[in-house]
Amino acid sequence: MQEMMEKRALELLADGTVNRVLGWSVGEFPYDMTPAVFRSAEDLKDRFVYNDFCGANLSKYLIKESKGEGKILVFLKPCDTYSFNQLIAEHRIKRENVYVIGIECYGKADVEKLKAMGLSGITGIQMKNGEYVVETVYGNKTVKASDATAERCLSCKSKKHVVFDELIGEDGDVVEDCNRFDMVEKLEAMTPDERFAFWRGELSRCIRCNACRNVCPACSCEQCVFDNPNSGVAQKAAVNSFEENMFHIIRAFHVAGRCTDCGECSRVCPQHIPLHLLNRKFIKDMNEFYGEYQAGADPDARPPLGTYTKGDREPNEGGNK
Amino acid sequence: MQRIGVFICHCGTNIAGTVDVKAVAEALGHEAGVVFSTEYQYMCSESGQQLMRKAIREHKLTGVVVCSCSPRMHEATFRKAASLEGINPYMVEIANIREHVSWIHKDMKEATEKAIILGRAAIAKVHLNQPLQAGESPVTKRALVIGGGIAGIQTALDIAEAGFEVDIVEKSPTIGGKMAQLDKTFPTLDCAACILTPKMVDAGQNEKIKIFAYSEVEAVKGYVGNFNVSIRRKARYVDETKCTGCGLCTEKCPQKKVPNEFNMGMNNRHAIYIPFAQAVPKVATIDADYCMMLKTGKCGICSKVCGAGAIDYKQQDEVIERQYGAIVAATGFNPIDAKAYNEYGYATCPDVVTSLELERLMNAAGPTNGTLLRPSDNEHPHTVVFVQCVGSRCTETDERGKPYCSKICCMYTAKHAMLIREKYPDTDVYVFYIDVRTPGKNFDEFYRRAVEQYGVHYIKGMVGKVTQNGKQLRVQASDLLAGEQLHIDADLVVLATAIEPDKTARSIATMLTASMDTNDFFTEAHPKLRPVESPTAGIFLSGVCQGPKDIPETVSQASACAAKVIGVLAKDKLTCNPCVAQSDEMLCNGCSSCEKVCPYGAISYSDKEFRGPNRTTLIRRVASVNPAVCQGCGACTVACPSGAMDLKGFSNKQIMAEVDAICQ
Amino acid sequence: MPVTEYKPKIVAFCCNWCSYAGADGAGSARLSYPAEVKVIRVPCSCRVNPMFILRAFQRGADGVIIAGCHPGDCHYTSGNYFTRRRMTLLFSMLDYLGIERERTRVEWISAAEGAKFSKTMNEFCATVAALGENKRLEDLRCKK
Amino acid sequence: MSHSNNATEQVLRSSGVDVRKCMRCGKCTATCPAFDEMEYHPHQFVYMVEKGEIEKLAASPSIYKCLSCFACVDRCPRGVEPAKVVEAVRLAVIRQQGQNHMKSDDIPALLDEDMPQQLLVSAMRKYSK
Repeated sequence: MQEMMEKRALELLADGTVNRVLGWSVGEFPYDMTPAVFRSAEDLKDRFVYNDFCGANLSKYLIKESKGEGKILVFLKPCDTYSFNQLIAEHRIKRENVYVIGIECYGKADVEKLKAMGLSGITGIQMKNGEYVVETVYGNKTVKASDATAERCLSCKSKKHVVFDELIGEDGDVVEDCNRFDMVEKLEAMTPDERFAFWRGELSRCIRCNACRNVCPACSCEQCVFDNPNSGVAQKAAVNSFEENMFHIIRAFHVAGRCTDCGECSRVCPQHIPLHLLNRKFIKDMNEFYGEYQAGADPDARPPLGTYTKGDREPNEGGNK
Repeated sequence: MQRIGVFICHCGTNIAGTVDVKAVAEALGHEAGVVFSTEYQYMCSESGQQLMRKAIREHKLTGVVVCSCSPRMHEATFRKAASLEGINPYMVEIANIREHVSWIHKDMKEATEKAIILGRAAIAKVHLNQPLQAGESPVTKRALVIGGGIAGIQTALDIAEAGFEVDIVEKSPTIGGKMAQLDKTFPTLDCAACILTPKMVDAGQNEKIKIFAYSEVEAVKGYVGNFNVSIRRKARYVDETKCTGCGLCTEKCPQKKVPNEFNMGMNNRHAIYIPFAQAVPKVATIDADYCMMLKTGKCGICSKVCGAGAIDYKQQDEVIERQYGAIVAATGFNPIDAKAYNEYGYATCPDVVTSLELERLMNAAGPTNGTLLRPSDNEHPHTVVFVQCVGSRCTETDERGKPYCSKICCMYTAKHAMLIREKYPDTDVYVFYIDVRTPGKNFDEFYRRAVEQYGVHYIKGMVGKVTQNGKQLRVQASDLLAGEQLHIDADLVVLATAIEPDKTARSIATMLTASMDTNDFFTEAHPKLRPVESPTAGIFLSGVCQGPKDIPETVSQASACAAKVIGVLAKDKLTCNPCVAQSDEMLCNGCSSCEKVCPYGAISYSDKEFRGPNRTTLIRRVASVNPAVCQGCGACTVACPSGAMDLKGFSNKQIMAEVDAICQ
Repeated sequence: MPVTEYKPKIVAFCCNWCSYAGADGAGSARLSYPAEVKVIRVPCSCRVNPMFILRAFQRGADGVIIAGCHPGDCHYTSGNYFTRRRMTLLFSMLDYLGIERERTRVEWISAAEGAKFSKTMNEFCATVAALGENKRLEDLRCKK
Repeated sequence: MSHSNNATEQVLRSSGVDVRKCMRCGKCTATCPAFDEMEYHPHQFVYMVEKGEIEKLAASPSIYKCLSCFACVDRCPRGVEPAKVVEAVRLAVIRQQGQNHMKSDDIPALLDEDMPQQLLVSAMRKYSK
């Protein structure tokens, strides 16, 4: 896969279609794949990496990059294309400045799961015959793919690329029975006290590092209300339980109807807070109350909070147990 | 730091009876920024206002809080008083301690505490108030009337009379509307054409009035004083400027099998036609659905016979843009489709007709040249049965009918019954009614004449079913007063079908952002006090589009509507509400969330250059609000994730300051 | 029988055109409701940002009610329809986080419905009083 | 009187009809094919139930003359459903006499999708004596 992508990127750089490439390179650790812009063929050959640790959604970087000189090539996994499309709908990305190569994806590996299995000194990963071959400084280890697949990929909503200029690999379909709302339903079935306890347990770990906000393609405001001293609600650190709740409720509300459920927020959370469960709650509610809506699927669709019907349900009706 | 003055009104004993006003003045006097605090018997009185003005002068106040009655009552009074002393009127806030405190709480301690808290909230808000300037926008001194029936014609004539330009947009080839189809009018029985057509001619000849017939409104942009309207002038295939209306083409056209809509499809017209003799503009129109030349390219007779050379088979629809200061909806009505009423046999029995069809059957210019003949065999009917309330006064859930009373049916049925009895005294006329409703000048007298003088049989009860019985119609009905079931062999059955707003009204309302009720009648700004205005500024309502009306009522409302339009057009500038949304371009993402929830289309986007780091420039898409269009609802402020959109006079910080003060 | 019933703090956001006028109507008709209810006037219910609601809870409110024109009657034609969707989602989210859903409420009260305003406020106060102090969305720094 | 009120309430409850919706147009009666047979006619049923005169209706043979054809229900512009009132009075009488011959278990087998279910039940009641 990496060879094919690198080859195609070099071709496009060479024929002048694009003047730079947005992809991944190795970050702090060998398993920590970080988004990177490559400006030359040499740079690309030197640093470009693609493997099953490349989970990062590159679409958000295009807000800035698509406004630069010339065209940029980007590699987007199916779920990333939804974010890309949503940003197009929000006029954040200049489509004409981006060349999108859709790449097939069957789920990414979660390094935390590998670590939890006792693997250490990880240096690389390869998919072979439906199994992960994890390279470590202590030699290769073979792991069942499903054991190491990231949670968000286990409930993948779509393997379809909703936007691309060309594809490498196969285009898939929307996954109808992805069961992504299972955990939300489980929480809904709890008593309010149990839910409160659950969320206190999760959100109290929040250290307000803002990683969730910084990685989120929907959280791409010029300046966040929580950073703006003039907004009246600025808060830089979640000092107490109220502020933890406030930040995460408002963040979820601000991305409601715009969140494509890419799952980046939970992936990057250093405290492993399942933040996607907040967004998914809104998605589930909107689907149930206002009809199925997938942000990013159709850039011309009217988002649920940008429209209404006369017979909408009443707020007091309640949805959970 | 503001220098705030606080004024507590006793409102006689209305407030002072329950609230310890002295304690409130004392407590609020200690609030930060408050440099003066007092109470007075009646703040709204002349001396009360003088007291406030003196305090503003002497204490150099920059903000004012009045603890008094509802701001809905005297906010304007106090703002005006403050502005006379040079304070911006929007630096005044009211704490409502009458309706929200003294009138609902009996315990003085409790009421006083609450009054102090509400006062604090108002003070907290004033601290953050900014002087606001009401903007002004120019007024295009021309009105648009949508619909050229009697309502639209009357409104246009009255506006023109006042010296302003008016355009009438009418979707059919001629103005005149439903009234042109009527035979006689109640309660005077004068002929509809005799009183309508002079008005049509007036409208056609008036220099101030421009008629766009066979045209439709396609898009409306802008706001009161400055509407920009796209009008589609549908292709007539006849050059309006050349056609003399001689009618030769309409006689020679070989395609004569087109149902004549003017006569409710009861006879035929040609493919090129003038709807009726007195049409305005009197110009021929080619019906593209039937014209053989347009369909097959073979014919061209009309072109050959036209001496003026007006026929133009290549004519295209044309979209023109016109500017207006005010828009009048006069979209009118249609009778509902009676086909759904199986029990009355409308769809199956040719001799069951609607009242509007009867109008044509009795009209000298109608399909029978004014002789009342049954559609099935052109024989004189000897027994005529009228059924009232067909489709009116049904339950909300009824799919066939309407929940409202159509208002005009009782009177026109009395008219029909009377006219038939007068012309054909040998005819038996039965009217089945639920109630006879005749409020109106000379209306009940008219109905009584039908009964007493003309011998029309009014029967309290309803018709249950109508079936074909040989050449006749078998009418089964109830006579509730006699407790009988009647079986009448009738020659003609006339259904007084309910009226409903024209089908195009809904899309027009959407374009105008004017609200409608569930029956698709336009909503008025206030049902009693502002009955000819839509809640949307600059949109006015004339005629049945607002609710069922007869002709006298329609004409009075049309004139009332014109007066309101003239009120707008007579102004050179309109002042706008300054409490409108404002976009902070530094924070705006340009994501269009706000635009999607704006009911007025007040938000637009443009690419603007911003300074980036290291002397670079960045181009960003940012929102801006047209303050003349924005009405200040604030929907955008919540849709905006970055907080770039805020509402002047009700800013995020102001409201949160109130929240903080109240929850303290 | 307990003598000291808990007196909750209630913030009521009322739209200027319908519900604020309805509140005035309640006053004119002398239809009482607890003094714990304090009204904040907003142009339209759609002006109410979820942040205002959370802010109220932070500063010590025990209940927040939003009152607007009946759907279809909005002075701005569509504002309250957006309110309805936003608050439906927000309330559902608060509930999802285990925060008592009875502490938040939306009511449609027209300018003519002074009686409804009073009745609604009485009921809402009783509901919130029964729940007691707001503990789950409190900010201890804001407590006295 | 209290007995009569109880009976009225029962009829209103079991019919599910809001008799106050009637605007006295008489279309039900105009439409009724059994008019000649009936002492009290559909509109009278509705009106008399509103006035609480159940006993008069219960004593009248009219309740068995109604064909349950539902023409009145179909044509009523106010959605009053007079036939349901007639049925409710009839039901009240049958219950009082303890003559309920239908077993509820037998009903499902007799259902036909195109037939109003109430028609079936009323017919059974009337003709199974």
